Amino acid sequence: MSDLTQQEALFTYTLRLADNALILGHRLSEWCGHGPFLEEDIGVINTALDLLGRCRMLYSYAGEVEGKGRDEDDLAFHRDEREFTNYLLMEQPKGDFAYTTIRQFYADVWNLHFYTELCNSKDETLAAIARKVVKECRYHFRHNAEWVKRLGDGTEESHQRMNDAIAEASRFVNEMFEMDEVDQVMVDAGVGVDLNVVKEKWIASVDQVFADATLQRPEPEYDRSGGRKGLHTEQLGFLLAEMQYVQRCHPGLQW
Amino acid sequence: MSDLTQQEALFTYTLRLADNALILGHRLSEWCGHGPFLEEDIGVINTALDLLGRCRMLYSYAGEVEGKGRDEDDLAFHRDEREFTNYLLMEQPKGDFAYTTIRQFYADVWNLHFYTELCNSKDETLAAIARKVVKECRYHFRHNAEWVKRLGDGTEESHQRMNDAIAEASRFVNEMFEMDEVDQVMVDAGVGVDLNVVKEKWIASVDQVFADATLQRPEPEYDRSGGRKGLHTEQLGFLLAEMQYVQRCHPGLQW
Amino acid sequence: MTPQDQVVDIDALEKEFQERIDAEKKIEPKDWMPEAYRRTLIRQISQHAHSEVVGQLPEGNWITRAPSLRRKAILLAKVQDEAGHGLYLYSAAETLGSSREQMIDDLHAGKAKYSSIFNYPTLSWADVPAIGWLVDGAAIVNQVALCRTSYGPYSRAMIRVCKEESFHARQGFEGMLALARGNEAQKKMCQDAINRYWWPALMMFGPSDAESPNSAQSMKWKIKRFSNDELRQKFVDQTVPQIEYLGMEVPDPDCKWNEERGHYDIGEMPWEEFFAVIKGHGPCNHERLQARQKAHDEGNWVREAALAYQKKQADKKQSVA
Amino acid sequence: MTPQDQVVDIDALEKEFQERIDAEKKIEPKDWMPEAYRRTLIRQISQHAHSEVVGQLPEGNWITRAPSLRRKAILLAKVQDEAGHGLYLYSAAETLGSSREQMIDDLHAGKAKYSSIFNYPTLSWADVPAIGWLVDGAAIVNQVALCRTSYGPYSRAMIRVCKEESFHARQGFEGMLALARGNEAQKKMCQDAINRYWWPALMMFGPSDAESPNSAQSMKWKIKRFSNDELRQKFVDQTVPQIEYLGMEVPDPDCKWNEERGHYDIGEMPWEEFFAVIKGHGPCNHERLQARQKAHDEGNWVREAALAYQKKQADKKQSVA
Repeated sequence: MSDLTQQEALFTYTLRLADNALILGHRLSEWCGHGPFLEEDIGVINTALDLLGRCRMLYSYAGEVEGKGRDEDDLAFHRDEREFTNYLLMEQPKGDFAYTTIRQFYADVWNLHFYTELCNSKDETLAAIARKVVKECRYHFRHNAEWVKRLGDGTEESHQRMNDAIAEASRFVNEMFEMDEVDQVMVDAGVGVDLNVVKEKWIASVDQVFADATLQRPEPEYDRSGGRKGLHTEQLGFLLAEMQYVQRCHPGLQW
Repeated sequence: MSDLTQQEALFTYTLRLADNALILGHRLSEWCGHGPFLEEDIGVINTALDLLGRCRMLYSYAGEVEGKGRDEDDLAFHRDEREFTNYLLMEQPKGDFAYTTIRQFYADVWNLHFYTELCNSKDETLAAIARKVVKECRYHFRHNAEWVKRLGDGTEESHQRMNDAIAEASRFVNEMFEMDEVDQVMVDAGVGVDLNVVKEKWIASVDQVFADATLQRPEPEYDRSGGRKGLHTEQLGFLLAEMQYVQRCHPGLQW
Repeated sequence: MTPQDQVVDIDALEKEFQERIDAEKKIEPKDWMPEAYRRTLIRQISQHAHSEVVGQLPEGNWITRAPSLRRKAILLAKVQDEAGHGLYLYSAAETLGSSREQMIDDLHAGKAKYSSIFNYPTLSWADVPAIGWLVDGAAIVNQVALCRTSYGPYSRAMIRVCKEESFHARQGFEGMLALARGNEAQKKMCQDAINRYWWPALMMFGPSDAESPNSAQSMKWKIKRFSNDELRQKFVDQTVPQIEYLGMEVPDPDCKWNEERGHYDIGEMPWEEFFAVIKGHGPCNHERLQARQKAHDEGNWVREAALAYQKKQADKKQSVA
Repeated sequence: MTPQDQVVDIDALEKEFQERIDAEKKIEPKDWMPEAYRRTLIRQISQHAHSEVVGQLPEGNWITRAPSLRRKAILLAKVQDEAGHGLYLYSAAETLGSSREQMIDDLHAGKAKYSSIFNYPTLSWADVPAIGWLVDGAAIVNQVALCRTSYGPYSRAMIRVCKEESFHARQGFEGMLALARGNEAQKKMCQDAINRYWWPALMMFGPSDAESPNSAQSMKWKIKRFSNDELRQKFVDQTVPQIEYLGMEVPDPDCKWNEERGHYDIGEMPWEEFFAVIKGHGPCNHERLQARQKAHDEGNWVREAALAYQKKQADKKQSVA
């Protein structure tokens, strides 16, 4: 028997999804105005906007579930590094465009399969959010799969950069499929998603796109993990310092 | 007649010196653990420590002059971008080791001549601080002048990098010799330093070292300025977000 | 055809061209047009496109630091719109025979200009709504006039741009209002942003009519439809009451309502600064071009890869066919 | 000299060598020493040097974010000391015929190890004083023993290092005390740092004696003077009361005073994690080596320039002479 109440589990479950969207969107938004060309500047912002919209819905719902009166901004700007629960992959620096592409693709595939499953959640709100989100996910997946192919099967340089990016990102992959108590409680309640299912589909989708892209998915030599327990890489602290600075300087105001 | 009281002028005068030391020291400290070799890691930290010590003396004194009970940490961590008065050169990103060397050298030469003059200040505290500081300045100047020569007259690559660094830094030079009302009030009171004197000596010292280093000091095509009015480059905001984050999250505590 | 014939032909064409313009008919890409008209338009449209692209940078500087998720979303969407404007303005310029690559190279080489306003740094959050309100506001005043410009593709681009810019300006004002109704720190931030962006915004309309040499021909061609000073006055007249509504001060002691003229008078503009910024000596000229150049250079391999892939795909299709 | 003579000679030398060691006399660089002794020492000293250098990174991570100027100065000075320790440990290893360049290459190639503790990330300010107190504290327990190690230069380096490390440990404890006496957020930060650094600090003493194969020879050579478990016990015994003094909890429910043994008992250590980190699979192994490699690579041109300049200067002197 778990000590977690269903309410606590639902709060944490929703918060984690929100954190992933916020932090990934933040890293993506760092490209804004600095992309390789104008169309992709727009494309990147588009995805960043979707992620931002997603985290706002999820934070609002998490705050509601928690019932302590915290709103989206309280949850985004007034929690510290040890309280953030995003996967480590999301917080890594944007790197070059190859790294951004691979990271985003990995996340897109995860999101696509995860939110597809979540559409069946017994939690009406999560299911409704998932139904909205899954449409974006399909678009993001298609958009980024094209980029993976272009860069993987483009020039020698782009192929090499993609391989380097894959090598750099792969140790963060398996964390995305770890099931813990929160997941289990949510799965048992018919609210959450079995990440083993997501993993199988993730591997199949990635391998399919990688085949077209002349890329290989490595089995990582070892895995990094801990994001869900707030055990982050040293990157997150700097991200939060920047992201939260204005709010922290002027707490409790309307903007 | 100036509207500035002597006390206000002295506060601002001291604060500016402190801000320069803090921000330059901050940029230098970013090298800590990442320098080109161990001896210079130690060398860089050494200068950063001197600058930090210097800003602490100056902030404490500024707080005392102001008389509103602000201590060194209030002044360092609880003022925003528009209130910081450092020269723009100090806040520029550290760049490569050539840029760091040139920036530091420019600042060292300024500091050497400025604090030499300030030893004669009629303000006892400033004069005492200056007498302590000027010893460090002599050491920093010698240390960095050697680096300017090594890199300027080293390899083709190092020479090129030094030239690039000089080109990049030169538009921030003349700001360091601008005299405004505060300077004038302080000079008139026998407290402050005539920056025209510092400028002459600065040019002579830089030209001498540059001659040995096979480098040329360009007359900048145009000058950037505004730091003293809090009109900074966009770099400072990010620096402050990082530097002040913990204090801003937890204001008013002992550490 | 002898040179004499050519001259005659061109005179006729120019006459016909001017008649179309006088009749408020649009010139379209395939229509004949004088070379100077084409060149002037390419310069003006590409300059406008560059302004949108470089204009992403000052506001973009605050995306990662926006103080609330809502403001972050508004800001991101706005910067995205700017990129979009850049895109269709480049396309409009391309209909005149210029290439985007060439225009971008000219920008990076310092040959092409962009709006000087983007050479000012954004130093606090308040600069973001201030830019939305003042800079987009000033742009609209310019661009509303350009919606009726004689060149079809430009005119249509402007209509679309204007709609979005109005939205930005309203959002900017709403953001300023939130600050103006906030605490002391927010009010101070708000006033400070107005102080710093007021004159640069007024200078967006260009030099005073007396010093604006190219205007007459542009007016005749209906590339330009109002004089710099007329547009500036329009902007001042609409903006001063807004500043008052915010409870903020116009940073110009000489700015007052002139009953007789039915307009606000303003003080002497800091022209020296204006020309310095134009010449590339503004606070951020160096940084803005550096940022764009860096993005472009670091994007080289990406663009090359995309082209290589496209070619491979095309080759594959061909070999199948 | 026949091979037979050599064997006899080496036997004699080894005997004499061991007698010197047994008599607590120091071995100096020019003394004869067994090749295995030399290799073991080079490995141990360079590993120690690397630990100081890599050890700059986790704490260095907070220099730009230290919460007060005083703490920033203490931290900077501490990290500087670590660089200094690295420097004289590399020098001590060089007296054994190794070169700093070779040692650094081995580090970057993953051939040489450094203390696993530096493969944990610093996630809050509290980690800084926690490292000073726990990590330097554990290091001292190790190093105090090494002050009497048989190799002269290493012993003398250790004496100097120990003095500075004690100072760091005291400052670290004082930093923890400030947090422990602070507000709720600070207390939480303090406990969290203890929770995360407790086991890694205990694991700094290496595997348990049963699993420590090289120890016997090292003990005989007096390179090592106490067993891993003895040293670990010493650290636990001195640290648990300090944790209690802070009003914090030892993150080990099995940790209690054993009246009979006169020592604290501890629970089962997370050895699996320990060996994973040793194998390079700790949280930050990748990042630490990457950071060092990057610093080294980006410093190439600087080191080259310094050498070129030095050579030019020497040539000048020569041509004058």
